[in-house]
Amino acid sequence: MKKISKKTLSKVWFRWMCGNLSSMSFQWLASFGFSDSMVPAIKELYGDNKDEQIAALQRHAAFYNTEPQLGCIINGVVCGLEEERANGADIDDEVINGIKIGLMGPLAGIGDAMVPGMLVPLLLSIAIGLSNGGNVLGPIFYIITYMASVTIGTYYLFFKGYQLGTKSIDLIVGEAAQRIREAFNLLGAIVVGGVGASYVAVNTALQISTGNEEAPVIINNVLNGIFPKLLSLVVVLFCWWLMSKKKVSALKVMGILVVIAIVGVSIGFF
Amino acid sequence: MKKISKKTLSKVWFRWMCGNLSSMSFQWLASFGFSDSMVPAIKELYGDNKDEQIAALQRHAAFYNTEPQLGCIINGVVCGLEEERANGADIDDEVINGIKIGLMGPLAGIGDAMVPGMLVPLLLSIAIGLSNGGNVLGPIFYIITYMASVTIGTYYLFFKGYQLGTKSIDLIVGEAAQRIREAFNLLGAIVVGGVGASYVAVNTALQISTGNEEAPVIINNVLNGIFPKLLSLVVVLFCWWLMSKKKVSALKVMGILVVIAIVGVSIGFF
Amino acid sequence: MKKISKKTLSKVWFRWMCGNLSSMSFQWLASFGFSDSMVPAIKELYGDNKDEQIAALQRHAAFYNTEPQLGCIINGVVCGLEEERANGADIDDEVINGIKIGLMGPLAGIGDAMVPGMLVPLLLSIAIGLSNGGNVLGPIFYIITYMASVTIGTYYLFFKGYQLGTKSIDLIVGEAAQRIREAFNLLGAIVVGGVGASYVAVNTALQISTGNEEAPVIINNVLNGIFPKLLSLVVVLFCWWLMSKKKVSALKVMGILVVIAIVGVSIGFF
Amino acid sequence: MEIGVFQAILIGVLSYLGSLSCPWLLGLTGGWYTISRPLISGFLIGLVLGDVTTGIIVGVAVQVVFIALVTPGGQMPQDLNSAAYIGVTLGILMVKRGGTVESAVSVATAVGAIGTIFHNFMMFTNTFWNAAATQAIKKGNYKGLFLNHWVLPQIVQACYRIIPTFVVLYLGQSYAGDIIAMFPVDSFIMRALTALGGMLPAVGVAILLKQVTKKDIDIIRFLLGFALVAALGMNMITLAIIGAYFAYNHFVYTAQSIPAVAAGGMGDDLEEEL
Amino acid sequence: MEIGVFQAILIGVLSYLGSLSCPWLLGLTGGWYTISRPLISGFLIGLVLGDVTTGIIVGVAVQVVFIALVTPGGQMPQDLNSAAYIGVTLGILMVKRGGTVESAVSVATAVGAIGTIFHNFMMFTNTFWNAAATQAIKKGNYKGLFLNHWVLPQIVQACYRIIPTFVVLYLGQSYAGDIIAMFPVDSFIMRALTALGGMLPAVGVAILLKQVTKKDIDIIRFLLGFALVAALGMNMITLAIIGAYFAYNHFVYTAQSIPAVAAGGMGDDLEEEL
Amino acid sequence: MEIGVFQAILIGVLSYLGSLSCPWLLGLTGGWYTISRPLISGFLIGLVLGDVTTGIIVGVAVQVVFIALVTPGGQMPQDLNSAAYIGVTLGILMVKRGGTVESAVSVATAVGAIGTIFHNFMMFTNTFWNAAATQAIKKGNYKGLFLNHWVLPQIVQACYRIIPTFVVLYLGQSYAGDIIAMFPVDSFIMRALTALGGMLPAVGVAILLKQVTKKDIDIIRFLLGFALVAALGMNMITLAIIGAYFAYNHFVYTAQSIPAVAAGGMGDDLEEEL
Ligand SMILES: OC[C@H]1O[C@H](O)[C@@H](O)[C@@H](O)[C@@H]1O
Ligand SMILES: OC[C@H]1O[C@H](O)[C@@H](O)[C@@H](O)[C@@H]1O
Ligand SMILES: OC[C@H]1O[C@H](O)[C@@H](O)[C@@H](O)[C@@H]1O
Repeated sequence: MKKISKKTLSKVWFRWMCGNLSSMSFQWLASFGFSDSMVPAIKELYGDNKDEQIAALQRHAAFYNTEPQLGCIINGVVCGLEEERANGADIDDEVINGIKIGLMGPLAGIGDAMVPGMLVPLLLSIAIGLSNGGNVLGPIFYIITYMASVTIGTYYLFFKGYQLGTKSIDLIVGEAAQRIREAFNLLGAIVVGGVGASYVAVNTALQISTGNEEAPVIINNVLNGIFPKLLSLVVVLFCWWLMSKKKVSALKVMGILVVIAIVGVSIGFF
Repeated sequence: MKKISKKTLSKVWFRWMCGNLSSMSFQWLASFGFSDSMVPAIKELYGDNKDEQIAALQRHAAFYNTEPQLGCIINGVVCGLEEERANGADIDDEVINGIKIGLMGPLAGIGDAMVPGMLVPLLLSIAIGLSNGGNVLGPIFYIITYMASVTIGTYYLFFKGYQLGTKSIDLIVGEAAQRIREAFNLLGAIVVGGVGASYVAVNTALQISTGNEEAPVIINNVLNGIFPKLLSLVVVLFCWWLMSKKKVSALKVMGILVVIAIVGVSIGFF
Repeated sequence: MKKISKKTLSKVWFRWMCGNLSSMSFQWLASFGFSDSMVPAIKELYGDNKDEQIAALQRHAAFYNTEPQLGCIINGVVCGLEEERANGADIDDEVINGIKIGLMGPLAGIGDAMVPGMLVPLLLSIAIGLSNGGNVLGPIFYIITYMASVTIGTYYLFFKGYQLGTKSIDLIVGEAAQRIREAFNLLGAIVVGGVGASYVAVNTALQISTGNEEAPVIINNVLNGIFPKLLSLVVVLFCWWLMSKKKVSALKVMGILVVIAIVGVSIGFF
Repeated sequence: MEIGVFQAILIGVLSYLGSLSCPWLLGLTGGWYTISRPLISGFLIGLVLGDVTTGIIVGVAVQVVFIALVTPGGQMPQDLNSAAYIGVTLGILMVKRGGTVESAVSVATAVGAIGTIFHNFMMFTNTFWNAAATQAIKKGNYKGLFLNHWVLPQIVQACYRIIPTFVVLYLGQSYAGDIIAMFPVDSFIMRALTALGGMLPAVGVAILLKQVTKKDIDIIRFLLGFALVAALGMNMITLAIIGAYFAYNHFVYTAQSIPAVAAGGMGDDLEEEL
Repeated sequence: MEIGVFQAILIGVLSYLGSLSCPWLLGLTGGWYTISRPLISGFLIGLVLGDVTTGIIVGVAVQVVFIALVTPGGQMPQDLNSAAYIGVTLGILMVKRGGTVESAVSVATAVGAIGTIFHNFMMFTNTFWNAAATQAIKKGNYKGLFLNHWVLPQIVQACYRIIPTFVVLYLGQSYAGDIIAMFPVDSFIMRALTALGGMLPAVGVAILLKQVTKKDIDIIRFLLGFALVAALGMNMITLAIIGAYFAYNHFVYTAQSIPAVAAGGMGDDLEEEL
Repeated sequence: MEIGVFQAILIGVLSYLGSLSCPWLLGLTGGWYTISRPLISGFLIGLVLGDVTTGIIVGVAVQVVFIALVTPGGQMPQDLNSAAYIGVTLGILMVKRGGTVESAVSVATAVGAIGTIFHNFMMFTNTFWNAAATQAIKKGNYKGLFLNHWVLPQIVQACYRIIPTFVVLYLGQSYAGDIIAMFPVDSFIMRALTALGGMLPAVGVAILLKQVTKKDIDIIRFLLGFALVAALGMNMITLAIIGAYFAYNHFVYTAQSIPAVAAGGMGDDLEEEL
């Protein structure tokens, strides 16, 4: 019975965490990050068999991309599978690759929504509050809480994945897992709403002069009277609509915003 | 294959929107509004056959009532059915009448809850805010937003109904539709709660004199300390209880409120 | 057909309400409270048969404990069962005891969560507000509202239980009942959260001196900036963790808090 | 402020155009639900009388009383139309002559109660035209239907609205000052009317509440909305968003055991269809 | 302020009437859950001593510490009764002699901790009467049951409450001033007791929290309530309404695959029954 | 304020360490997601330049613009790294020379837009090393893999980051004053950049929104979060707690007809597993 030692597993985790995107390109993204991170495990499991080593390396050099931090759990799962395989279980390349491909997509989506979408803005919003007047507490708070939670969290997830091994397939693709993903999406949507309301800031300089010179109608106040931060909301929904309905890329959307900024200032809207 | 032209359909929509309650009485309400609105469609479908025309007119002169604006979708559905019928489908008077009767009830309830119950107070509450100090923005805001949303919305609903035709039966009476109705009721109940809290204003003038002449106990403050706007809430729930448990009519409830106002002022409660 | 008279039932209710814990000990708690409360009913049902009386008394002197107020419904149910039994129904000691034991647990849990957990703090929180500056309104409000709601409520529950009799088993142990219990737990958890936020008050006196003598960093403000009442929340969760994960008794937890208070003041934390 | 003949007629015509059954402004959409709202009528009357600001101020105050008015099956607990035109115009007059806005509201409230007579009378007389229309339909007589649905009922309805409005406003305007004098703000009747005005919206709210609740326990939803606004001061749009979120949840979470996917599919269909 | 013999006895009697097992005020309904609440005891003691205002002020402050006290299965983490009578009375004395309300709370907290001895002692002695009651029941001896359930345990309990209260208050009152003098507000012990007082409600809250959560993740509900109050300053009734709305939702949305209508029916039944 | 050679290099090295693909600080965890956040870079640059306070003030302002930046599949709508190092440093310089914080933000925004070139160029050049790595793997050549994954791409990447940063900061610093002079705060370009800065976070927000919504109606959840913060001023943690409560509800209430217990069990498993 072969078993990957805890020390080797820790090495795999660390190697992945550091090198996941080290040689990233649009064509390969985290592919070599993944195969390289498997090196310690591969050497331990197939130490006596160079051919098996090469086969394993190649197996893990297929296209791969996910959110590297949350995605840590896949690396754990794959270590578990490799171990079973090395012990003779009937797990061929197809299966392992299938699992990697099946999991990397959902975890990229959820991961991006959870890490840069929720955890980062949440901690930053607190840190910004603490930074008031240039206080160093803010950055220190962020560095400590972010680093600690992600380091501990990914380490935990990696080992959880390893323990689950093949069981993970049900658990991550099954019905309950889908509900969990949906639940996280729901949470993500709510928090993103809060981020939008907190940090998008669109205001108009428009005024309608009434008879009374002193008291023109300030359109910005009117709009906020209808609903607070209405213009900011409109801009977010506009960007969303462009991207999800008109399939405009994020970069082009930024271009459009540049145009809007320029035109808006020209016509006195901003 | 007979087909009602888009122009004729628009005419039906417009004729219904204008004339729905034009000759309303408790006995007939929107009956003639409905049959009259069908005239252009009837002429187009049965143009060569006076008997069929008369039959169609009579078919649509049965008792009819619903919330005229949201109810627009029924008119669309009926146009769809008439078209199918004119093309020989097996749709007799019973069916058409059954659909009208089956839909008009739910749509009257939901419609009243949505239009005068939600949309109108919502837009008015914003408009009232904008009207501060007699500002014309308020009325203008209301006129534009109400007219635009209802005109566009009913036009859309009418044509949606027309496209659905017989399929509408499942869709409006089926399980999912019931859940949608329930969902709208839920939304209505919450918004109505907000309307009640915003605009019912019952306060008592009662005071309990303590030893200290200067600081009598002001009952109104005590009650609001227990729960804000408690008296207003009590009055709403009292009216609701009268109407839904004691089957008192709205008019009688108003009479009771008149009595309460008079007695209340007499005994120094108000 | 024997029937317990309404007057006798009222007596049972009253006798239970007064004497439930009159002779409480950890070993017996409400046991004698229960059997003693049954005396009027037993006399009425088995008036002619001393042996049956003794059997009934003994039947109800088994270990018993529940939240005495909400638990009133069980007394009603048991009266209903005794009546059926006296009329010859096939209800033996096992059944009656089984029902009592089956119900007393859930109702103790829910009862403690609802009465001292929700109703009392809710009314007290209002009363505390009304007591501002030593105003007698507060205590009077509490006395009246608490006494009235519990007296009426328990009386109602008792008679409801009596009417249900054996039907109660389904109703209190069935699927819908479990959902109701869950719903009450949910409500309880939310309200307890509010109680915690309102009345736990943990603050730290820690300061970090910066270069600027005048403006040290006040840690309490920093923590509240992260999340309002963060320290209070931490203390509650710490107590909860001790009790539910480490199985520490409430008394020992209080001992730990005493130690924390002393150490905290020593090291300048408080 | 004086109301001229022409102005009084104009207000009467506006009143007619805003009545529930009037078809000319896209039916009740532009009529009843738009220009019969006291906020809008205040604005329009202000335009007619040349003081928009006062018009809107009085309109807002009266609007609040009738904010939740609903007329299920044509039943009218208060005649919003006469409150909006006769009532608000009288109110404006009173305010211009030194009365308070509160007293203006009281008068509008009283007028609204009396006005129900006109509505109910119309509902009664229309049965005659209805009978004639039934006959016309039987014979396929389109002209007859047109006459008895679009023309005759409207002529009568126009009289019901324009004449009383004109009479009350043009002839009654001299008494407006007297009303103010007769019922000072802290008179019994004014205080009673003010108290009534505060309670009146409760009727509309209760009618709606009855309509949107099936079981008694559903009023917890009403209480939720009430509490969020009363205790947190939430504005109505925020409340509507929260409500919409909960409504969507309700739709999703009550999906029954009916084969999950199928049900989901149906819901999706409906969502896309409607 | 001086406490007379009669006053001290009266407070002792109130203390007895408010003890957990005392039956005379509709059992724990009027006793433990009403007059043993420090807010109420403060009021009553105030009446006895002739200074209701001070009584209530001290009562409120002590009440807060014990707001969430719960005694599952007769276990008493703090003896509320002695805190409410001995503690609050001492507190009132201290305040009248120049002490702060905070120091009064500290003393009440300390008394509450010590008082658990009386409760536990009663729970112990009652086992004797319980044994006798068991015998009485076996013989169908109603009188014996009555004596050993209603009379004897109560006589003992009365002693446990009245005597210590009298002794501490009547004989101890002369030391109240000394306590204030001995432990100034910023003394170590006072600061520790104050810190303790702020943390104590956490115990009751945690006991309840444990009771209402089945799974760890359920504490998200607790967090919800905490956040709404801590961050939005929501009052308790508003929170209870929101909570009730969510509770109702929970009931509705967890209806299982069990034939929909049947389940609904059952729920409805229950709703109507309970 | 002057930037010395050594300081400029140090900032360049920090910039490299914070770039998305740099492995040395636990990969993107300590790099991209920590020291490339403008709040942190402001702090670090402040340390290097000897004015932490100004560094953090500028960092906070720039951070807000990029609060919701997400880079799905390595696509970078804005190069946060150059904004955080080149942009923030220039911003600090400008503020020290009398510019406003707003103008500093504008410059950082502009730099962020231009910086995407460096990122995309790296993504392009890395394909060469990728090809070599593929060959190495084929032969089981671990050294080759190491070289082409850890060493060579990083050397190139270090150049892409350190050189431009050094050049712009060290050589460009003399122009910082000129930029301020050229574009006064109320100049057209500054106003446009400020408006842009206010709108930019919308892009990140919209990207995320697209990712977390499956059906259009799901944006009601986004609206809920938006409304709670915009209208009630709720802080982010409170919102996250509310959101977590709703998320948990969603998990519980969507449990399907699949035999209730089994489904519950699975969920429980997962909860415990994950
Ligand atoms: O109640 C449905 C419907 O009934 C009548 O047609 C009118 O009162 C409408 O305003 C109302 O919407
Ligand atoms: O826990 C249930 C119940 O146990 C004992 O009977 C007493 O402590 C009661 O106050 C409590 O409600
Ligand atoms: O989108 C998933 C993933 O794609 C790439 O690997 C990088 O851009 C990551 O930052 C991102 O999380």
